[in-house]
Amino acid sequence: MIGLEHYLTVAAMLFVLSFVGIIINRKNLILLLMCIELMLLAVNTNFIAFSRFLGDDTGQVFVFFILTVAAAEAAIGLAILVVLFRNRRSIAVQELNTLKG
Amino acid sequence: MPDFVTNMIDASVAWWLALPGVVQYLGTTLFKILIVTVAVILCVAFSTYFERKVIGSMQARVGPNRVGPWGLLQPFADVFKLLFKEVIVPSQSSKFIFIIAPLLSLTPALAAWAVIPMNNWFVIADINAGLLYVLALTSVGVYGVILAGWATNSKYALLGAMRSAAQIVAYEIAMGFALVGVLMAAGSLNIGEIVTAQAGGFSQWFLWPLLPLFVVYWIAGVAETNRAPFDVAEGESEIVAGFHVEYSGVAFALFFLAEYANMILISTLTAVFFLGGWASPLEGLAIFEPYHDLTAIGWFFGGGFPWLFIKMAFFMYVFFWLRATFPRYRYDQIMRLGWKVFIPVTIVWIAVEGAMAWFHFGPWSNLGA
Amino acid sequence: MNQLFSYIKTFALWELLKGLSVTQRNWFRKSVTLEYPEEKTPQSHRFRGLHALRRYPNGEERCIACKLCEAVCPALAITIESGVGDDGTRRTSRYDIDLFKCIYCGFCEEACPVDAIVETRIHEYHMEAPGENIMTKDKLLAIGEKYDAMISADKAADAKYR
Amino acid sequence: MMLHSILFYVFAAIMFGAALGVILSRNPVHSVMFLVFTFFNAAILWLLAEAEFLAIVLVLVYVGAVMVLFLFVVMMLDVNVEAARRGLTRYAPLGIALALVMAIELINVIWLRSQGQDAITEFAVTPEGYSNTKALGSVLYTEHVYAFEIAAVILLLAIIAAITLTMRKRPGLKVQNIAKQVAVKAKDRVRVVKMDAEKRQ
Amino acid sequence: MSNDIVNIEVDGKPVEARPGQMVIEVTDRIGAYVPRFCYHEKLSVAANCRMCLVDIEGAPKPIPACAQPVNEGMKIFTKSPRAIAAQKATMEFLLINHPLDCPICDQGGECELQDLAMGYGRDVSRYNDGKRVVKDKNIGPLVSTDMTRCIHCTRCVRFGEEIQGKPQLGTTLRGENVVISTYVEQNIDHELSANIIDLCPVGALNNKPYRYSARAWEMVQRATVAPHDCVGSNIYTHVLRGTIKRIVPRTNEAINESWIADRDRFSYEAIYSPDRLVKPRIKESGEWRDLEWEDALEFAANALKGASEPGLIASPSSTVEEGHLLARLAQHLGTANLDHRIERRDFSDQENDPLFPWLGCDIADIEKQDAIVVIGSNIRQEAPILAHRVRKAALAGASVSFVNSRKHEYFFDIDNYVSGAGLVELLSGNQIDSIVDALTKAENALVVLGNIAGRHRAFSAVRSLAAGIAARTGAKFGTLSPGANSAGLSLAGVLPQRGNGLHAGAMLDKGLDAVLLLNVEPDADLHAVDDAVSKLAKQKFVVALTPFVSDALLEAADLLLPIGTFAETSGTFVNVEGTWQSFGGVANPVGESRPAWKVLRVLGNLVGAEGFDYVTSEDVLAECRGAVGKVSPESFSGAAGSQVLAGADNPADEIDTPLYSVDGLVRRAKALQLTPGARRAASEGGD
Repeated sequence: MIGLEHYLTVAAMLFVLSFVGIIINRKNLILLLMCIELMLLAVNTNFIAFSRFLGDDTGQVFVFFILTVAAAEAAIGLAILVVLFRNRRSIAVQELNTLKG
Repeated sequence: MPDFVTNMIDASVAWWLALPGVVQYLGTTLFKILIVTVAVILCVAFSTYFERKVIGSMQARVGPNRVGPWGLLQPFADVFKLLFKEVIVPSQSSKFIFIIAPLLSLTPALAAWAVIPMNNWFVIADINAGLLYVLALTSVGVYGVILAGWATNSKYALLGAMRSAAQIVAYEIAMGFALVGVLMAAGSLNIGEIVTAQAGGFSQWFLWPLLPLFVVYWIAGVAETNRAPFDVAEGESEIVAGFHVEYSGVAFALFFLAEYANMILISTLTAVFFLGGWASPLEGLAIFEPYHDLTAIGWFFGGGFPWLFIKMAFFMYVFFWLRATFPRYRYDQIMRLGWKVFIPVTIVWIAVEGAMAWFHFGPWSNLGA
Repeated sequence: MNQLFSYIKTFALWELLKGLSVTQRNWFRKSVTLEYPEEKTPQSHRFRGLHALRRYPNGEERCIACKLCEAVCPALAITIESGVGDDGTRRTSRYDIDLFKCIYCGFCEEACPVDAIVETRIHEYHMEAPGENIMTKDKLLAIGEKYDAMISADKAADAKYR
Repeated sequence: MMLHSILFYVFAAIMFGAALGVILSRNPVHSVMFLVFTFFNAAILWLLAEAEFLAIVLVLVYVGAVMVLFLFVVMMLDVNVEAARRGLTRYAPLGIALALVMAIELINVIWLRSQGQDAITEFAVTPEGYSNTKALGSVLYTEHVYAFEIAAVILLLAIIAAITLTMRKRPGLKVQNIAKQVAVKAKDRVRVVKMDAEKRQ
Repeated sequence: MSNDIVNIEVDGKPVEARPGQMVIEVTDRIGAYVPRFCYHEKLSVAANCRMCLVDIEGAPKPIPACAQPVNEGMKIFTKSPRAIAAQKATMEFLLINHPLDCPICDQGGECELQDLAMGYGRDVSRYNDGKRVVKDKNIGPLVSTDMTRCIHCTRCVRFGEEIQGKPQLGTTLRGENVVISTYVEQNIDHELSANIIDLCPVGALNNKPYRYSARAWEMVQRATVAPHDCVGSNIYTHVLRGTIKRIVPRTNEAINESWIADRDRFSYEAIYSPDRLVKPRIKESGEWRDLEWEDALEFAANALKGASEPGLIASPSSTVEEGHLLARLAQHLGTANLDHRIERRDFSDQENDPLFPWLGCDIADIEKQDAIVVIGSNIRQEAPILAHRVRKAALAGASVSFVNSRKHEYFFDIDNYVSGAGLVELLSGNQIDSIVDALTKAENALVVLGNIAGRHRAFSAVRSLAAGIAARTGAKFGTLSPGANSAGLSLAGVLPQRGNGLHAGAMLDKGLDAVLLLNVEPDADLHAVDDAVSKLAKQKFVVALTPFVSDALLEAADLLLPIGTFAETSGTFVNVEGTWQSFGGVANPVGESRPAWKVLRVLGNLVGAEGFDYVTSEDVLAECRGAVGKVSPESFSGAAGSQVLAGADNPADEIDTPLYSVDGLVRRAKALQLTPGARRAASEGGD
């Protein structure tokens, strides 16, 4: 029988996986962005699970907002990426050190 | 009818009824899917023939007339030719993606049919968010094109894919907004309900109150399917054939199938959203009321699948008509049209709709009543 | 006022509808298609099709390997190798026309001082294997022999204009 | 409900595999494709949880728009894949260690804490004729209407920000206005002036 | 007003001219073109074509510009209506009897008559009578005749009289019946005879081997240098689709003027002879088999690497680049056994050799000498162009004498021809006293030692004696050298004595682990060694880089590597006056042959020599020139050591290589071998 824990576990695994992704791909900005999307997905899954199992639609409203904000984030993130690439011909994270004090 | 035949029929019906409910459900659904898919593919086959005939006529030519009577078997000849041709996979390409890209392009085009009601009872899946589902699937269709272009590893293909993707994404928005208008008028995301909301003859169709949205939706639909005059994705004068330059044989046939399935889908959706779907234009007239239940021609007065087919066929004709008439748009003009004309037009009309709803005008005349 | 009028026209898609009406009108026009293999357009005796090399009535090759056709060919489709023939005269040892390069301009025919290379009216031919696009001297002479009557008649018909 | 469980496990497993593909594949395009696949499977899981509106919106927004954007950027920026992937194995041990710590903590929270409590295995009861979309709409436009407005503003902001960031001003660019060109009439351009011929001096 | 300037006016422009100049020379100088057929700047004036008629003020009729000396105040109109009308009329007359066979005429496209007919001819002939037909003559294997086309300009006749000195063609009969012929049927027989092909303005005299094989416009003209003698005549090769179709002279007043020797013109035939080696071959247990280049080069490199002191023998016609690479290779292999002097038989005085064999003066200066003595040379065969220069000197009044054991024919007045005994005997006797007198009297005098002397068994004695005479009389002293590039190879260091190595003969006598032959045919070229073939066959491993395969090579060598001839390689020749002349490859290599410098380069890589990474032959040349530095030519000035071994000064033992046997190319040129000269040599049994 599928219960709340199952959903939570799947979401947790997804979250951990995206976390690992951030660590091992810490040089590639695009992959970082994608891993963040993955994390948000995990969180969203949790929200939906809680919403459905507890019978409160507000959880899904949260998912709705998270989707909105994530789309905005992705758009701006990619825009920054494109500008960055245009100026530096590279998107390697370790080369973005000009703001270092 | 001989006895053993009737017996056999009775026996099979009994056997069928004895099966568990889930199996019955799956069986009927699979059967429905089969019917729709085969019908769509047949439609595709004959639309290619139809297209060549239509454009031929408009150019004072005859079009295909060699295979079969009046060239009617031409589509089958083409299919067999494509089936027997070798599928060439470029050596520097990304092989797996190259091969699945046509499938990715065809699947959404066919899957979208699941929620489209053919008449008042035939629909594969009657889901509540049907409109959203259709939108989601059409937006997924872009992957086939973009991946085909990328996997080919050719600059022409990539350019074609890029153009196509940007174009589809841009027109997706206008299309979505146009559908927002439809759903405002119908008050439901269920496509069946959208059709029934237009019941009562052709004066009740959404075509009239939503005329600008209809135009926008239709043109956006043409652009979505990468058809002339919006076919810059395969503009043979600049980029050879765009995303499918390197495709041949069956793989190419799948793209072809996807493009035409999408055209038919868009035509059907336009009919469903703005022309009352399977409803008859004569539906609202009281004098025809008694004939609604006639066996053979009742559909003509009361509505039924033939009306949907006729409307779809008309829009397919318009597809070909446009192709025969207009020269190809320049890419920046396409983008300009999508972003700077269609989106504002739809937004303005949604506001107008809001006003109409406020004043209980048109489709909203019996709102709150 | 004009401005407003043109705005209305734009939003009514007037120009587009006009275009559509043009194509729709053409729908009803009679088709001008010729059903090719059964029906054919009339052909001029100056038609420039497949090449042929001619012989004199006594069977002697006309071509004297002057290479003027090779020199005049704008597509560099003709390749000639020449040498001293068996009878001590100037003859080709190789006369190749690459039909894939040839643009059928007829300059070779014009340049030929002895009317050896001609373009016949044959335009229905095909190749089945790689390399068949090269018309060798033997093939060209064979065509010349086979269609000698036609070529002579065409030349005679055109003679008074030369 | 057996079917439900099987579907859940199958799609959860596929999703997990796809997510692994996202972080491990060598080619960013493949990564994006795996992410798309992950989203698809997530949408199916959401459908299984009867959140059909959000499931479809996920496909519509994420798969149909955001991921196309990603794909676009990855394809257009000719990223040096090999260079970007270097060090993948170098940080793998650290990543796995941290992941293990995190996984233990999360499992601790999810399973151990729920030990002894009643496991929630049934969806909350929904009334007859319940429409997920309708329900969501009614909550969204009443309770959360201000948040909804703010979300709209954020989106607008994002659009403007993205455009301003990537817009390149190209001086001297000549643009034609098609509508104007089409609309022009001969008499707008040429004025025919009638003049009497001058007498010869 | 000085005597040596006259002021005239051409087409209204004032021009200064020297008195005695012909009008056409002045108009040519200022670029006012006057059409002509019979006039040629190297030949005397005949004025028989009448094409160059120009209008001169005061003259009653148009006057031929080629035969009218300029006068003070003369007003010439080259384009006046009267001149043009006269020229057109002449052209019409010339065309009356000229056949309309341009399409099959080899001159078509480069024909002076054709060109001028475009400018001055009528498009329709008014002549309705029968045309004159003249029977063709067979005048030998080199020149084909179509005498009907002849317009009787007599350039060929004048060439025979004035340049060859041996009139062979002449005019017979008169008026319309004039015919150019050899009087009695005979072959033209002179080493420069084929130049009449270039002189003939129409297609009457043409190149016979080239006959009908190409057209002038389709060939690509590529410049190169002739490889058969030490003159380095400048030539153009005409190449069609990578194959040489013919060779024509390239004017260089300092070297060959506008003539070339027949063997320079026709030796290209050998490039396409069936004797060409088209694939590397190796002898394994007496059997020859073909193999791939990579394997062949491996074999060669291993043999050279394994040898203790390998010997390297190059032909004197190898290029400077090949010589330089050979020298570098020898340096790496640790051997000094390398040589190019394959014709020399006496090395006793080799330490005193000059830096490179030098003529003693520039080629163009020969004709300015007042006295010339040619010792031990059949100069017409050894260097036809130099013989022509000597003849010009003689015609200009110089005293030309010869010292040679045998008598050879020359077509000018010879002051003194001393012959009949061995060279040492002749030079040390008192027969040469009058020659010495002439040399002493002369202001500019030249003593030239030829190749017969160079192959003499007592070469050092001959050289000392000759140099002694030159020193006594204050004359310049020079030598001819075999091959095209003896000078260049000496400069590049392909000599054993600069590193205590062995010369070619000594090498083979000693017996070596490995021998590399560069373009040397042991039977015909290797005069330095008696029984060269059998001696080579006894060597452990012989690699031959050769364009041709011959029985002798098959017997002598163990590995044959096909190399390109002069036409298929780029390179540089240094001629006998010390001029460096570079040229590029002009024709596609035959078969799998490769330029020798590339073969040597790869061999260098395979044996592990350093710095062998040249990309072009120019790289090699640059390195070589850098190594050679600036050299000034010097003559031999050794002490007179006239001791001669018994029997060395034997006239019968002298080697006089016939005209058409000097190298592998010439020996295989079909047309040249059919000439009277070659057949005479063969019947005499000469070498």
